[in-house]
Amino acid sequence: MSEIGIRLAGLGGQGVVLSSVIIGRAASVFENMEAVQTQTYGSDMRGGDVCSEIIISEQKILYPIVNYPDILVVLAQKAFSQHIQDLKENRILITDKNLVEVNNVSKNIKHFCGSFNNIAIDKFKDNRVANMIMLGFLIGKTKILSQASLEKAIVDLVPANVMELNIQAFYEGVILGNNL
Amino acid sequence: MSEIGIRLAGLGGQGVVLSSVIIGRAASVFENMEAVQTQTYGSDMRGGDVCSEIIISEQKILYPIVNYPDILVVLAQKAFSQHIQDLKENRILITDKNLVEVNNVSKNIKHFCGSFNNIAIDKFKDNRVANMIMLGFLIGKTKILSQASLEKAIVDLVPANVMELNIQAFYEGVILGNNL
Amino acid sequence: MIHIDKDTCKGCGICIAVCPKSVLEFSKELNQKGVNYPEVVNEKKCILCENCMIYCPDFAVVVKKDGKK
Amino acid sequence: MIHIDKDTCKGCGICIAVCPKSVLEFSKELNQKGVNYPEVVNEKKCILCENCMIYCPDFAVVVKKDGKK
Amino acid sequence: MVNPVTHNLKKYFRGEINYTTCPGCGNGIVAQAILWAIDDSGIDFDNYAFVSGIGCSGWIPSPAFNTDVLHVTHGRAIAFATGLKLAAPNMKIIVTAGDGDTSAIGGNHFIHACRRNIDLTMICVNNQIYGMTGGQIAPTTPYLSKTTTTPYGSVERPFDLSKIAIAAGATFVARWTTFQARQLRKTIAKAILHPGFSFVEIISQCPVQYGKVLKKRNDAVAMLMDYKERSINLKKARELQKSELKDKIIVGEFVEERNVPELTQEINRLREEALQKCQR
Amino acid sequence: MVNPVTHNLKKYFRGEINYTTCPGCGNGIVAQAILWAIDDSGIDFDNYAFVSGIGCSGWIPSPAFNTDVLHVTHGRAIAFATGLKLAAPNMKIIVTAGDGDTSAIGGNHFIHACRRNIDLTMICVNNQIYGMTGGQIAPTTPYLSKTTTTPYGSVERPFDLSKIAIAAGATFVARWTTFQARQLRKTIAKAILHPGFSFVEIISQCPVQYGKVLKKRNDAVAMLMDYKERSINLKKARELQKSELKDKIIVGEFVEERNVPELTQEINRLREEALQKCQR
Amino acid sequence: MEKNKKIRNADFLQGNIACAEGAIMAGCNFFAGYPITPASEIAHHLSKRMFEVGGTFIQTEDEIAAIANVLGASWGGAKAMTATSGPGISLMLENIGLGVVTETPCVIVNVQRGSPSTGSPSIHMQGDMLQSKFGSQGDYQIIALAPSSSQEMFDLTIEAFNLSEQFRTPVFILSDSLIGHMRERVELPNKEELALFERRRLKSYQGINQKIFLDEKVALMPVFGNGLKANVTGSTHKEDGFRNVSDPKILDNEIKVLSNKILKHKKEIIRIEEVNLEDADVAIFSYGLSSRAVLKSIEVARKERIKVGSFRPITIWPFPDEEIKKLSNRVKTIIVCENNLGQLLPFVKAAACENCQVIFLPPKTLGTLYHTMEIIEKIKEVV
Amino acid sequence: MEKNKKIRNADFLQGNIACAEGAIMAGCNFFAGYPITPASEIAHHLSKRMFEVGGTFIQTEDEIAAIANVLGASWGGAKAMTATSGPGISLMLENIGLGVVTETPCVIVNVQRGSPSTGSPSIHMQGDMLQSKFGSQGDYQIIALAPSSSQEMFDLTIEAFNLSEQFRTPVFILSDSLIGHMRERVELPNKEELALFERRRLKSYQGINQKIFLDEKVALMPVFGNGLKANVTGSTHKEDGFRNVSDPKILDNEIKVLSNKILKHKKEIIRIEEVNLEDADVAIFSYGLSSRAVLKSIEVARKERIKVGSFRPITIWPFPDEEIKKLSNRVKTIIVCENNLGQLLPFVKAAACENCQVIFLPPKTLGTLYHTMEIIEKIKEVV
Ligand SMILES: Cc1ncc(C[n+]2csc(CCOP(=O)(O)OP(=O)(O)O)c2C)c(N)n1
Ligand SMILES: Cc1ncc(C[n+]2csc(CCOP(=O)(O)OP(=O)(O)O)c2C)c(N)n1
Ligand code: SF4
Ligand code: SF4
Ligand code: SF4
Ligand code: SF4
Ligand code: SF4
Ligand code: SF4
Ligand SMILES: [Mg+2]
Ligand SMILES: [Mg+2]
Repeated sequence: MSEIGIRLAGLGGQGVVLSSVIIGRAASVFENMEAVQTQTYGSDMRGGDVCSEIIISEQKILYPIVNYPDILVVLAQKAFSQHIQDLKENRILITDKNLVEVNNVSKNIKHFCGSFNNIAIDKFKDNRVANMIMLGFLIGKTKILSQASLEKAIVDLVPANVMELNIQAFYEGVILGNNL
Repeated sequence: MSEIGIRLAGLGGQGVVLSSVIIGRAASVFENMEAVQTQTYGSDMRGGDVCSEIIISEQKILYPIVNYPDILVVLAQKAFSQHIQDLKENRILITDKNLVEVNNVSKNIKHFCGSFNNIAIDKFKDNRVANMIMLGFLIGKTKILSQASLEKAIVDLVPANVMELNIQAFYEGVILGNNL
Repeated sequence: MIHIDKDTCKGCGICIAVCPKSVLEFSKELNQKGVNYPEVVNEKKCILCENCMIYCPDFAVVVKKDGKK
Repeated sequence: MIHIDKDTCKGCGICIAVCPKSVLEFSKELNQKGVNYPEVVNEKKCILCENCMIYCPDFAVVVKKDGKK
Repeated sequence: MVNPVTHNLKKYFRGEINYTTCPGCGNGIVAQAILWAIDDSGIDFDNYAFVSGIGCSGWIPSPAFNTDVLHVTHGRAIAFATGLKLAAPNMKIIVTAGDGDTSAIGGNHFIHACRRNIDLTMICVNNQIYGMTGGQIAPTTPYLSKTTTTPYGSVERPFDLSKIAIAAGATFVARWTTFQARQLRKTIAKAILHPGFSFVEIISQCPVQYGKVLKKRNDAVAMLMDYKERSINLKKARELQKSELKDKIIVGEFVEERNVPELTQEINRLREEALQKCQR
Repeated sequence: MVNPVTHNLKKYFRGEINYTTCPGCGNGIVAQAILWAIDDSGIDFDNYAFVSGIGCSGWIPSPAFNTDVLHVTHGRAIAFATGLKLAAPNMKIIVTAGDGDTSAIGGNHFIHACRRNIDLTMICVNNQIYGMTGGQIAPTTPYLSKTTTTPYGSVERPFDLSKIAIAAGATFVARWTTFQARQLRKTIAKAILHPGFSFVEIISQCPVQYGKVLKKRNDAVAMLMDYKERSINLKKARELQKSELKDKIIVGEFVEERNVPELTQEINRLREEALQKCQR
Repeated sequence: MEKNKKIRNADFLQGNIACAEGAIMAGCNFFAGYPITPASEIAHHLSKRMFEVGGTFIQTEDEIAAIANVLGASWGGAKAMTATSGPGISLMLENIGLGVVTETPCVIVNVQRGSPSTGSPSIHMQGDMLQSKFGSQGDYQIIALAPSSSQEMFDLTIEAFNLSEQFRTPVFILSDSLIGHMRERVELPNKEELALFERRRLKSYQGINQKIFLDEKVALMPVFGNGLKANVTGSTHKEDGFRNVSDPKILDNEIKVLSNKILKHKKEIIRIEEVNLEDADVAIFSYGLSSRAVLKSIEVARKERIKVGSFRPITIWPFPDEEIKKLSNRVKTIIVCENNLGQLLPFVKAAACENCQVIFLPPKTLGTLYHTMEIIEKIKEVV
Repeated sequence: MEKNKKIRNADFLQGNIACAEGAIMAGCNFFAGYPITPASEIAHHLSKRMFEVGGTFIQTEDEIAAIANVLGASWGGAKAMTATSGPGISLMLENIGLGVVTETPCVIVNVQRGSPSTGSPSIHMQGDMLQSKFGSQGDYQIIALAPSSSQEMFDLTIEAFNLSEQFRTPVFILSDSLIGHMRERVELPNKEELALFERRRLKSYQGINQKIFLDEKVALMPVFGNGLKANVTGSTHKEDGFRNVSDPKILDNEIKVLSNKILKHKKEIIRIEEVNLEDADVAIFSYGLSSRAVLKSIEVARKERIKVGSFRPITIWPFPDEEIKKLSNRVKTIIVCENNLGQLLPFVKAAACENCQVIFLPPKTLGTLYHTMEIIEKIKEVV
C-alpha cells in the first residue's frame, strides 16, 4: 500500500486532532506502519478553525504535509469551502450531514456523509463523541486500518472514565460506515 | 620629524597616564601634530603597575602601540625591569633618581635622572606634582614640544585649584632638564 | 434600553449573572459563533444599573438611559 | 599576642581605629606595598578583644589568646 | 452589525470591537474599565499611549485601541514605556501586562519602575496563570495548584504583587478583582492622574486556563462569583486576624503618596541645572 | 612571610590570603565574618559551595576560598545557585553578590529566590555603589548622590533591599553594617542553618568609589565610624518616629520564619509522590 | 481495558515529546525552562516525567534563569537540559557563553519559530542556525544537531547528551515548530542497548593547580560536592581555573584550546546523511525538515533518471566543511535549500566554491516547506 | 588662566569620549545604558552632557532595560543610543530583533572586549563581529560600522545616527577596548557643516490601513504623541502594523522587505577604504584597529616594492560582498587579518574564492594587535 493522506478539518472542540492522532497511533503502534500527523490552527489562537493531517504508509514517509488528501473529512461549513479545492478526482470526501452543506463537488469525488453530531447527541447524549462516530464511519467505509487497532488506540488515548462511551460510539460509526 | 614613541611606566597614583595625556594634548591641540596615547594596567585592577604610551608625529600615526620606545620614563623599580629590555640603543631613558636603581644598561642609552619625587615633597610639599616635574624635565631635556604648549595642556587638564602649583612644578622640571 | 449585539456575544453568561433584576436570559437559538446569547426577557424590571454592560468582556451589551446618550 | 603581617597590610588604619585600648599605632616605616602599617606599641594594655583581627579586611592581624590556639 | 446602537466606548477602537479572547475572559472587563476611566479623564485619547507585553492581556490595547500602541517583547513593557515616557513626558502612558509578564520575566523592570516613581500607569492583569501559552504556573499561582507544568501541584508560594510594589517604592498601589469593575474604573482614573508610578493589580478570570486549575473550566460566572465571595476590603481586612484572611483577596487602594519626586520632572530639573551651569 | 603565626581562617583559603581589594574595603571584613560563621558551624568546608556574581564582592570567595566556587555572570549568581542546590541538595550553598549584582541586573532572580524559599544563604554586600566598574550609581545609592553617572546628583530613590526581600517572601532576613562584624558573624551562622532562603544584607564600605561620593575618599575608618553612628537596632527603631529615623541604618534580624516549606524538600516530596503513582 | 502505552517498543509521538523522552532515556535528571510556543510541550511532559525518574523540574522566572539553573545543576552533577524557542535563546546567550568557557555539559533545545522578534510562534522556520553558533559574544565553538523527524528528536537528544558529556560543552538541538508539533512513529530502544556516555568526573583532589579545564582531550570535570575544590569562573582563566584577565596570552590559550577541543574531534562529532550521492552530478544540501522535501524531490527526479543526491548535515556545528569540500570534488553543482534567506550558504560556498558551483534555492515562501515541484524544477534547471 | 578646551576645533580625545561627542553632534538626545568595562566612559560622559543639551540620560537596571528604553524613546521621537560591551549585547539581542522588525532607529555601541563570557574586560578583541548580525533569532539585516581611530569613533557615530534615521533601523558601532580607551587627535566639525539626516516622520494620520512599515524605500515613521495612532508590534505584521501570525506569506513578506530595505541600498550604505590597491597583487582585508597594523605593514612592504594594498570595510554589515568580488578579480590573493579566529573569513571566501586565493592570517596571540612583522612575513610568503 502506498501512502494515504487524510485531512480532517473543522472547528476547535470537535476533536479533529484527537481523531487523527488515534489513526496515527493505530497505524504506527498497532499495525507497525509509518504515520505522520501535523496540524494547523486558524488565524487567531482561540476557537476557530482546526485542520489536522495524517499520512499512513508502509514505507518511510518523507514529505509530511498532505497537499492533496486522499481522504478529506469536513466537519464545518467554513472548512468545506477552505479545503474542497484540494480534493482531486476519485478521492474520498466525508462530511457531517447536518453541519456541512456540500455543493459544487465533482461527480468523481466519492462523497459519504453521516449525522455524526446528531447521533452523538441523540444516542449518546454527548456531542463530544461525534468524532468517534466519524472515525468509525471512516474506518468502516475505507478499511484503511483494522477496527481492532483503532480500538486499542482509543483505549490508549481517551480518558478512562469515558473510554467505554467512546468505543461504543466508534463501533456505532463503523456500522454506519459499513452499511451506508 | 618622524614619530616619537614615549613610554611612561610606574605605579598607580603616580600620574603616569595624566602626564602622557598632557603630552598628547599639547602635541595634538596646541601644535597641530598627530598624537595617540594608550595605556595598560597590571594584572589586577587595583593599585599595581601602570604603563602609558604616547606617540607624537607630524604625519598620520598608523600603528598606535609603542613596541620600542624612543623615550622611556620609569618611575618604579618593578617597572624598570619590566620595560628596560624594550629600549634600543641610542634611545633615551628617564628615571626618578630615588625610586629607581638603574643597572646593566647599555652605554649607548642616554640615561637622565632627577629626584622628581623628592623635589615634589621638599619644595612643593606635595608628592602628587612629581609627575609635573618629570614632565618638565622631559621637555627641558628633549625639546620634543614647546613649553608653552605643555603649559596650555596642563591648564586644560589639571583641576583649577592646583593648577598654579602644577605649572610651577612643571617649570621646575624644565629648568632641571635644561641644566642637567 | 438594553441593546445586545448577539453575534459579538461569546455566550459567557456574565451579563445574566450580574443583572440584579433577572432581566436577561439565555436565548434558545445559537448565534453565528454557535453559542447561546442573552435576550432581554423582562425589560420593565431593568433599573439601568449598567452591570450587564460593564461586565461584558466583549462589549456586546449597551445600556442607554433614555434621553441621555 | 597580636601578630601583624606587615607586608599584607594595606594601611587602611581600621585596626588602629577599632582597638579600644590604643594598643596599635601606625609605623614610621613603609612596608613592601609602600604604606604605613600598624605596630603594637602598648601590648600590655591589650585585652585580647580581637577587634583588630576581625575588622582587618586583609586578614593581616592575628590575635592569639595564650594557651589557646 | 445587527445592533444599530454603538457602544459608548466604540470611539476608542481602531475598528470593530472584536476581541479574540476566550468567552468570559476577564481581559475584556479590564479593557472596559480602562476605557471608561479614560473617558472620565477628559484627556484626548491621542495623548495616551499604550505599551503592552506578550500574554493575553497584551491584547487589551493591541491592536484594538485607536491611539499609539507599542506591543513589545514578553516582560519588557515597563522598560519600553520608561524610555517612551522619558522622551515624551507629556504623554499619558498606560502599560498593560499579565502577571507572568509583570512578575516572572519582567519582575526586575517592575520593581525598578516602582523605585523610580516614573509617571506610568501600570495595569497588571493577574489571572494567576500563563493564559496565552497554555496554563503553566505563574509566580502568582496559589501553592499546590495543578497546572500544565505542575502536574503534582505547585510547590512554590505565590507573590503578593501589590505588596512587592509597595516595598519597592510605588507611590500608588491598588488591587481589585474584575468583580469590582466599578471601583476598578475609579481607581484607574485616579491612577492615570497620579503623578508617579501607579500600580493597579486586577485579579481577573481566565476561565480556560485557570478555570481548568480550579475545576471551573469555561465557567467565568463561577469565577466571578468566587471573587465576589473572597474579596475583602483592606479597611475591613485590617481588623481581621491573619487566619481569618486565609483565601481572602484583599482589595482596595493600598498606597497613595503624592509628595515623592517623579522621575521625568526630576530630569527636567537636572536639565535646567545643567543649562544654567553651562551658561555660567 | 614575616609573620610565622597563621591566621585561624587560613585553612579555608586556596593559597595565601591575598585579596586584591582596595585598602580598607569592607569586603574583607565580610569575608572574615563568613569564614568565622562557617568555622562556628562545624560543617566540613567541603560541604560548602560558593556562587558569586561579578562585582568586587564576587571576589570574596573566588578564587580565594578552598572549596567549590562558581563565579558566574553579573547578576545571575542566585539563578546558578538555585540549579546547583536543586542538583546537590545536601550542599550548603552561599551566594555572595554586590548590591548592583543583587538588585540591579539580578533583581528578578533575587525576588524569586525569596518567593521559592530555596535553602540558599545570600550574602549581599551593599556598598551602595558599583565598586568594580568605577563608582556608578547603584539601585541602593542614596537620593541626590553625585556618582560617576549622576554628576548632577541622583534623582532616583534607593531600594531598601531587606524590605523587598521580606515582601517577596524571604524567610530569613537580616541587615548589619561592617561595623557590627560580630553580630554579622552570628547572623551568618544562623542563616547558614536556616532551612530556607536567607538574605543577609551588609552595608559595607567602599572607601574608593563610594568614599568619593561621600567625600571620604580612601577613608575606610571614617566610613566605619559613620556606620557606628547611624546604625540603630530594629527593636529601638520600632519605638522611633519616621522622622527620627532619617539617615539611620536599621540593623538587626528582621524575619526568621521556620515553618515555610523549603523548595528542595518539597521537590523531594514530589519525587516520592510521583514514584508511588508510577508503581501503583 | 488496560492502556497499551507502556508495553510497546514503538510509540506515536510528537517531536517535542520524543525529545523529552529521549532526554529521559539519556539519563537527563534536571530540566529548567520557561514556557514558550512551540517548545512548551517539552516542559509539560518533563514536569511530570522528571519527578517519576527521581529528577528535578523547575519552571524558572525567565530564560536567563533557566540556562543558569541548568549550568548550576550540571556543576551539581546533573545531566541537565532546557528547551525554548528563538526569543528564549536570545536571552540565554550570555550564559551559554559561560557554559562554553566553563566547559559545562548541558543540552539546549531550540524549537525554532517564525522570527525575527516575537514573529509567528507557530510557523516553521530555520531562522536561528547562525545564532546558535555566533549569538554569544566572542569566538567559540558549539555543537548543534538538526533533527528531521520525531525519531531523530528522540535519537539526537540522546546523542546531544552523549556529546555534551564527551566534550564537556553545551550542545544544541535545532528543531522547529513543525517538527516539534508533528507526530510520528518512534522506535524506542531498551536503555540497556544504548551506549550512553557518562560524565567523566575527576575522582580526587589534585592540588591547587589541578588541571580541570582547557585540555584539548577534555579535562575531567570536578563535579561539586566531592571535595574537589573546583575553581570555576567565566573570566579568562588557566587550566586550574585561576582567573587572569590582563595577559592576552591566557586569553589566547583559552580561546584556542576550547576551539580545538571541538575542532580536532570533528570526525567523532560530525554526522552526515548522504542519499543517492554515489553517482550524483548535483547534490542538494539541506537539513532538518527541509531535507524531507528534498528527499521526496530526489525520489521523483531519480525516477526521471536525473543524477541527483542529498547531502544532509545532521551536525550543523561544527560545520562539516571538509565533508562539503570532498563533496564539491565529486559533484558539479551543490544546491542549498534552507528555510531562511541562506544562513548556511556562505559557509557551504566557502567550503565548496573552489571546486564546484554552489547555488541557493530561496524558499518561495519563508516559513513553509518547499514544494517538491520547486526543488525538482531547480534540479532540472541545473542538470 | 582660562581653560582652552572649548575654543579649539580639534581635541585630544579618548575613543569612547569621541563617540559620545559624536552622538551629541549628531543630535542624540537620549542615552540609556548599564555600566560595563570598557564602554563605561561613554555613559560617564553622557550622564553630564545629555542634560547640558536638553536630553535625557538614564542608567537602567540592566542591559535589557537599556535597549528597551532606547527603543521606547525612539518611538517617543528621540535620537537614542546605548553603549555596552559583548556581555551586554548578548542580553540586548532579543530586543534588538524587535528594533529591527519595528523599524526603530537607534544606535548601539559595542566596545568589544576579550571574550567569550566575562572574559578579559580590558583586552582588545574583535570577537563580536558575527554576533551583531546573527545574534538575535531569525533572519534580518543590520547595519554595522567598524571605526579604527578616535576620529572615526566621532565621525562614524554621526554616520550611524544618519543611517539609522535614513533606513529606520538599529545601527551598530563595533569598537573595541583599545580604540575605546585610546586617546587621539580628533578634528571637530561645526554642526552647521554637517549634513545630518533627520527623522522622516509621518505628518498626519492616514487612516486605519496607513502604510507605516515594510516599505523597501523606508516608510515614514509615525512618532508617538502626534495623533498618528501608530500600531506597532514585534509580532509578524503587515504594512499597517496589524499582526498576522498564522499566514506564512505575511511572515515571508515581512522578512524579505526588511531585508531588501537594507540590501537594495547597499551602495548608499557601504563604505570601504582602499589604500594602495591600484596595482596590487595582494590585498589585505582587515577592519577596525587591526587595519592600522596592516597599513603600517603595507607602508613597509611598499618600500620594498611589494605590490600590496589594503581593503578595509568601514561598513561590516551589510557585508560588502560585491566589492570583495570586484577586488577578487583584480588581485591574486586576499589575506584576511582579524583579531579573532576568522569570523568574517567565510564571508570573504564566499565572495572571492571563485576568482582569487583567500588566506587567513591567524593572530599569533588573540587580543593583541598584529605585529607588523607578522603581516609582512605573510605578505612575502604570498608574493
Ligand atoms: C522571551 C519570551 N519567553 C517566553 C515567551 C512565551 N510567552 C508568551 S506570553 C507568556 C506568558 C503569559 O502569561 P501572562 O504574562 O500571565 O499573560 P496572560 O496570557 O496570562 O494574560 C509566555 C511565557 C515569549 N513570548 N517570549
Ligand atoms: C552583563 C554585564 N553587564 C555589566 C557588567 C559590568 N559590571 C561588572 S561588576 C558591575 C557592578 C558592580 O557593582 P556591584 O554589583 O554593586 O558590586 P561591587 O563591585 O560594588 O561589589 C558591573 C556593572 C558585566 N560584567 N556584565
Ligand atoms: S442595566 Fe442592570 S438591571 Fe438592566 S439589564 Fe442590565 S444589569 Fe439588568
Ligand atoms: S456578558 Fe457579553 S459575551 Fe457574555 S453572555 Fe453577556 S453579552 Fe454575551
Ligand atoms: S585585641 Fe583588642 S585590645 Fe588587643 S590590640 Fe586588638 S583591638 Fe586592641
Ligand atoms: S586593618 Fe589590616 S590592612 Fe588595615 S591597617 Fe590594620 S593591619 Fe593593615
Ligand atoms: S487563555 Fe485565559 S486569559 Fe487568555 S484569552 Fe483565554 S481566558 Fe483570557
Ligand atoms: S572598589 Fe570599593 S568595593 Fe571594590 S575593592 Fe575597592 S573599595 Fe572594595
Ligand atoms: Mg497571566
Ligand atoms: Mg556595590
